[in-house]
Amino acid sequence: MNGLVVALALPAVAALLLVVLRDMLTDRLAAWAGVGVSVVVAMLLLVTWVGGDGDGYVAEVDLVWVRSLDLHLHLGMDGISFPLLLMTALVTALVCWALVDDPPRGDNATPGLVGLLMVVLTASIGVFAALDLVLFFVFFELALIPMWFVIARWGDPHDPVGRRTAATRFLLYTVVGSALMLVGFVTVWALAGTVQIPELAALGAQLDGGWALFAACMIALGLAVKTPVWPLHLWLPDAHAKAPTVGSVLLAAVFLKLGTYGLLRVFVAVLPGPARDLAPWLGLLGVVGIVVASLACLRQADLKRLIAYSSVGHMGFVVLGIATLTEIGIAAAVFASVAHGVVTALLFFNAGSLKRRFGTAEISVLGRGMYARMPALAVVLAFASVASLGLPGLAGFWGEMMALRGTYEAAAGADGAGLGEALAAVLLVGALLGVLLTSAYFLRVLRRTLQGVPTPHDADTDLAGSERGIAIVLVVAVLVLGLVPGLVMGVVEPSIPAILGGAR
Amino acid sequence: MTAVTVVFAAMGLVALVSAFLVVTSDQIIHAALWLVVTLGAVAGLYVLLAAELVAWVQVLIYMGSVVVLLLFALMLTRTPTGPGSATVTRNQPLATVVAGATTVALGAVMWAGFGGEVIDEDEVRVGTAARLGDAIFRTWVLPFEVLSVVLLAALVGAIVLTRRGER
Amino acid sequence: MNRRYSASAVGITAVMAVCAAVVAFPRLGDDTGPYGLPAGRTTTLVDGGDLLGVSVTFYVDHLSAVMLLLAATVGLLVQVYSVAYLAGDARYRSYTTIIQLFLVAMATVVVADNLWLLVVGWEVMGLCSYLLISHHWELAPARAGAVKAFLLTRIGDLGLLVAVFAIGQTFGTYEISEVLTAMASPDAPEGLTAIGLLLVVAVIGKSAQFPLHTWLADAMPGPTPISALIHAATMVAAGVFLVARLYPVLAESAVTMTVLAVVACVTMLLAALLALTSGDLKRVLAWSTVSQLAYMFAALSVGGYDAGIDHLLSHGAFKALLFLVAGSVAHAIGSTALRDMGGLRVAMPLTFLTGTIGFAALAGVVPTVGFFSKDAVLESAWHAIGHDAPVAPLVAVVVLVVGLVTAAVTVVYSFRAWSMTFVGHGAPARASVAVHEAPPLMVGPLVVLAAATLLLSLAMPFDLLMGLVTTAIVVAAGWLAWRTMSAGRDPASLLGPAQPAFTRELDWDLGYAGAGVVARRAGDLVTATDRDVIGFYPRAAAATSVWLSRVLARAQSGNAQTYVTVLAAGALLTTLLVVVR
Amino acid sequence: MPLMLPLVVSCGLFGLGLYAVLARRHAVMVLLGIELMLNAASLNLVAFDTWWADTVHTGQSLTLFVIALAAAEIGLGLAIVLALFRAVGNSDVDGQEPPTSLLAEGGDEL
Repeated sequence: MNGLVVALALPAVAALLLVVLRDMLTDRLAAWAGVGVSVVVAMLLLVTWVGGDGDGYVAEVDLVWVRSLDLHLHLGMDGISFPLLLMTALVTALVCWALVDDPPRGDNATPGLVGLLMVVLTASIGVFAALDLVLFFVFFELALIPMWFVIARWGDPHDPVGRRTAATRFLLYTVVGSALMLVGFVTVWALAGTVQIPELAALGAQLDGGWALFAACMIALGLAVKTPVWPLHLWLPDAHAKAPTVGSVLLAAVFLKLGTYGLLRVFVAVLPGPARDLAPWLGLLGVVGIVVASLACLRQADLKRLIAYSSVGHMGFVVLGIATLTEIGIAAAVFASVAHGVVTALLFFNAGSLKRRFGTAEISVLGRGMYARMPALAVVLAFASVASLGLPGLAGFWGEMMALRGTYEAAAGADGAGLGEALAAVLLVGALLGVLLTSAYFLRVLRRTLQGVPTPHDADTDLAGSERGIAIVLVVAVLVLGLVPGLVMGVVEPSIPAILGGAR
Repeated sequence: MTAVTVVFAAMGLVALVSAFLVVTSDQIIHAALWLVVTLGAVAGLYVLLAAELVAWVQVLIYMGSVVVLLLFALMLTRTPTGPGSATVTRNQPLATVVAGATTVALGAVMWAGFGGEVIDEDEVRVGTAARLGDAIFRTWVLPFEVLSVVLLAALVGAIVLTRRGER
Repeated sequence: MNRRYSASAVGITAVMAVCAAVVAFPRLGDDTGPYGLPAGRTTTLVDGGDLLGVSVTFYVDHLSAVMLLLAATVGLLVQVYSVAYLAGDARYRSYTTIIQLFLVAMATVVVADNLWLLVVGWEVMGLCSYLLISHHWELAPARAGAVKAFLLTRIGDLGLLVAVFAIGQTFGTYEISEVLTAMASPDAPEGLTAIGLLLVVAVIGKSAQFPLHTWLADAMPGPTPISALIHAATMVAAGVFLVARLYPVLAESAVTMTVLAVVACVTMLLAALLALTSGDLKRVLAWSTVSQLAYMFAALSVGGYDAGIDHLLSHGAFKALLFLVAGSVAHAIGSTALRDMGGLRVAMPLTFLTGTIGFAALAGVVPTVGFFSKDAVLESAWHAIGHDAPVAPLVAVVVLVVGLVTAAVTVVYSFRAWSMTFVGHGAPARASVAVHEAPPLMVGPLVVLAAATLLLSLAMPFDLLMGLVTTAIVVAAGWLAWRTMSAGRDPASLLGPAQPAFTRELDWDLGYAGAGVVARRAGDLVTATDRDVIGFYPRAAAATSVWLSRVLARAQSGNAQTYVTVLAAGALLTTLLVVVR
Repeated sequence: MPLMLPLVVSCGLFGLGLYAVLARRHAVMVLLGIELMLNAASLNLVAFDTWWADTVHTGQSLTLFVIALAAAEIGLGLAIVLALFRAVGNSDVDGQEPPTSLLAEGGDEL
């Protein structure tokens, strides 16, 4: 049986069982079940990948799904999707582990919540492994509904209306976006006659002209909402501010990557010609996103909103990497996505722990001198912030470095680059300004919360149980990704031609 | 301009005027009574169009039973039948416009279609009862049977609707 | 309390020092000068893929060996010193761990062959400097100084990042050894001005040179041993090391060297004058460090490769000594302000002795290493005027003149600091407090460093002519300072009207504060734009749809008559459409 | 006799009938309107039957059926009006007030 299909089906079955048997399951058991399933899925993916042969897609399966429309259940893994798949499975395992000690509100709600998380896991595995445009779209949409429930049902306890508004706004933004994307897919289907991504990628530059550009715009818009790219990012801060820790981590670590992965697999690979025309706009919006997000972060009072805006900034780097349409740019996009997933997950876990203790993530309420009051939590938050501001030697740096390098090479006139020389130079300066501002706002947060004369608070309890375990796992992950970037690059590099094949 | 045309025009005028009064009178009873006049005038028109059976059926059933039934219903329900009992809804201006436009349009269509036609006096086949009976029971027998079923259904419906109590 | 940790801290640092020595000593001999083929040994631990180009490779030559030894010795001495200096500190364990991390980072920078490895070490050093400056994070100046240090060095680091991209793009490789080999070969690539200037930006940030010089003085709230290790001997010297390491790349473009020379001159004189007018002993030493670093850059810019490195080594020794002396003084009287000191020569004889040697080295008095290395710097400037040098003769002249002027000012401010601390005409009231000599663990390192300040001069070259000139300056300036001090006037007043300006340090910080305000204002603008401008459209869309639904609801008003009317009108229109057309 | 004459009359009757249906408040008046419209239609049928001199008398047979149906329809119409009257107390066509706006009751605004 194909490893990938099992990895896809297992969480779905688990979700079903969890919901059906929820009366018989205690909260802790359900949470541990979630952890178990996610870990098994991660192992399965690892084994399938290791077992897979080099060329083409690993563990490819191609069953006919809808004969009349020629839609296939076409799944496969390659260097671009495997790192993201593995990260998703591991992050979901950590999220379920967090639920062990921090069960959601409501009697016997954990089985339901873990069930929803399993559906999200299935959907994201589906998105990353889908090689059929319509299948990609189906899983893309499937992931949204559970997230709406997670935010609306278990979000910020103090603000029910705000919670539901944020959840609905998140859903509407993304659904409108993916509707546009579907229009793009149908146009591609009409132009190319097939929806199988490998065949479309093989077509390469033949897909060109007015309609191809139209399809590219639609797909780019749909994915831009999800990534999010600057003007379409408004849903992210609200969703994160109102989402529970579980929701925020998944939203940051997995959902944003659906967008960036989509830009790679569905936008650049399928429509290389129009992608070349849109690349300057994408790069420009990416850099504007970086600068604007970091400026906004300077003035945020709520820690979770700040982290959300910083995610917009990091995704700006990913989009800039993609916009360069060079090998280093694509590698930057994948590495930055994985690194951002790990680093921001750690940041949100910390913010979640603080919110669990103080009832809110408002920086003014958290008090000062966290180093003295909660040393372990403070050190981990400092570590995560430093990793997020892109200190070399930690995960955050390599993605940004490669994106900047791609932009520099475009500015220095490298052939085949997506950006013009003058524009690339401006984008490079903008991105560097963004990096500087990123350092500024993270240091501002560390200075306001961790340092200063300690203000003891009765909710001051240091990391314990699953929080401590999760922190250790993620810190190790950030260090490994930071000190040995070759680990991910080795996997990604051979698959880059599959993305850039046409655009070359 | 034969005599038939003149009488026909007069009779038509009577029908139209009485119909106008049915529609604009503010008392229900007056409206019902004017309806009787309209139906009579139309029966006359039928006679002029050599449709004798239809004319008598019109007079017998339409004026005889339908209008009477109408009056009985008004009296039974003790609705206020005094002046002002049949007022007009807010929709009246729009209704006038639509009705007027429809009339003009229908007239124009008719005029465009059959403006110059003339009914040829000598060719007219008088619609005697014999001919009508022959036509109905030979060509139109199926609709006739269906009609009987419809009437039965209407009968049962009316009874069920007006039954009092034990809903 | 932290007896147990101090043993392990010093122990680990000692082990690291030994390893550094083992690596460094054999390489000391590989000195082939700046332009020769790379002579050191390159070892590759991990070979990264060619796309990313990040691999763990080391290249150790004479320069790295010197730096390694300097960092290791000063690091070890500082650890020993800190045992006593931070005896009662609650966060001693994290303090020592961060120092060890810093030493590893410094070692990485010094021995790295792959430029990305150098960048990692470079910024981890910046992080350690941030963490250690804000060691006493209860104090507001410490917190502010730490953030400022990190951000200003970060600007330099961005310059380094783009420089590495440029090197990769031009040379096709990120290995320093391969770059140096390419530069040594006849068909070395030309037009490296861009790379040179970016590297200059990088070193300006890291070594606190002219535009970005304000952070070093504000880093003084950190513990004094840290000032000695990071902000005197090692990290700030990393800028000089980088210029020396990639010397052929920078020397290839006269423009770069001229810019470096100009920056060095401006910084040299400006920092010296700021040191003269500063009222706090540690700030004097900080500004003096900036000035001495400028000396090193000046030497490198005029082609004095060996002179720059020698001055770096000597400065590392005597400036660490001076900072540790300041530390023991502060430890004794609890404050580093010059007005609180005076007449300490009686109470703290050993500190006084080693301090005098330190200040003598700073001023350039004959037997000390300071004299020889500063002499070498000025001699290289003098040499550059006549012979072929990376810069035009005019620039060399300017460097020489400014060097001599700064030497004079240096003598004045070191004499001033020395006498206000130890001699102190008219001992201040505080003298009555029980001031006692620093504990042995602190005095030990002082003695070692003092010895080094004297012994190292043996290894330094000597030029008679420049030696006489500098000694003359020392005597003249010393006499001037002594006369002013004995007349009861603060030598800073020699500046006359310019003194208040320098005391306020030319308000250079207003610029950075202004930038901060602009950023915050832009932040508000962005947040407002997000809420009102971009946020307007979704809200407007929602409102329009609600309004539209209300309008359409009117069609379903429940009034049967309106339905029939619309129906009739519809039927009529349809027939008209069909019939009319 | 010009065919247009009966056609004009039937159009007039139809218009007036339609007006009554669309404008009168009382349900019985609406039924009267419908009667007028039916008569207009049957007049038209008869007119064309005569003009066409149809051997099978289609027009007139249909008119008979129309009259029969009209009878059934008025019977039912009055039964409904009676029931309506008993239930509501008046048999006005526009009696009901419009349903409250669905979105009025707070919360869940976008």
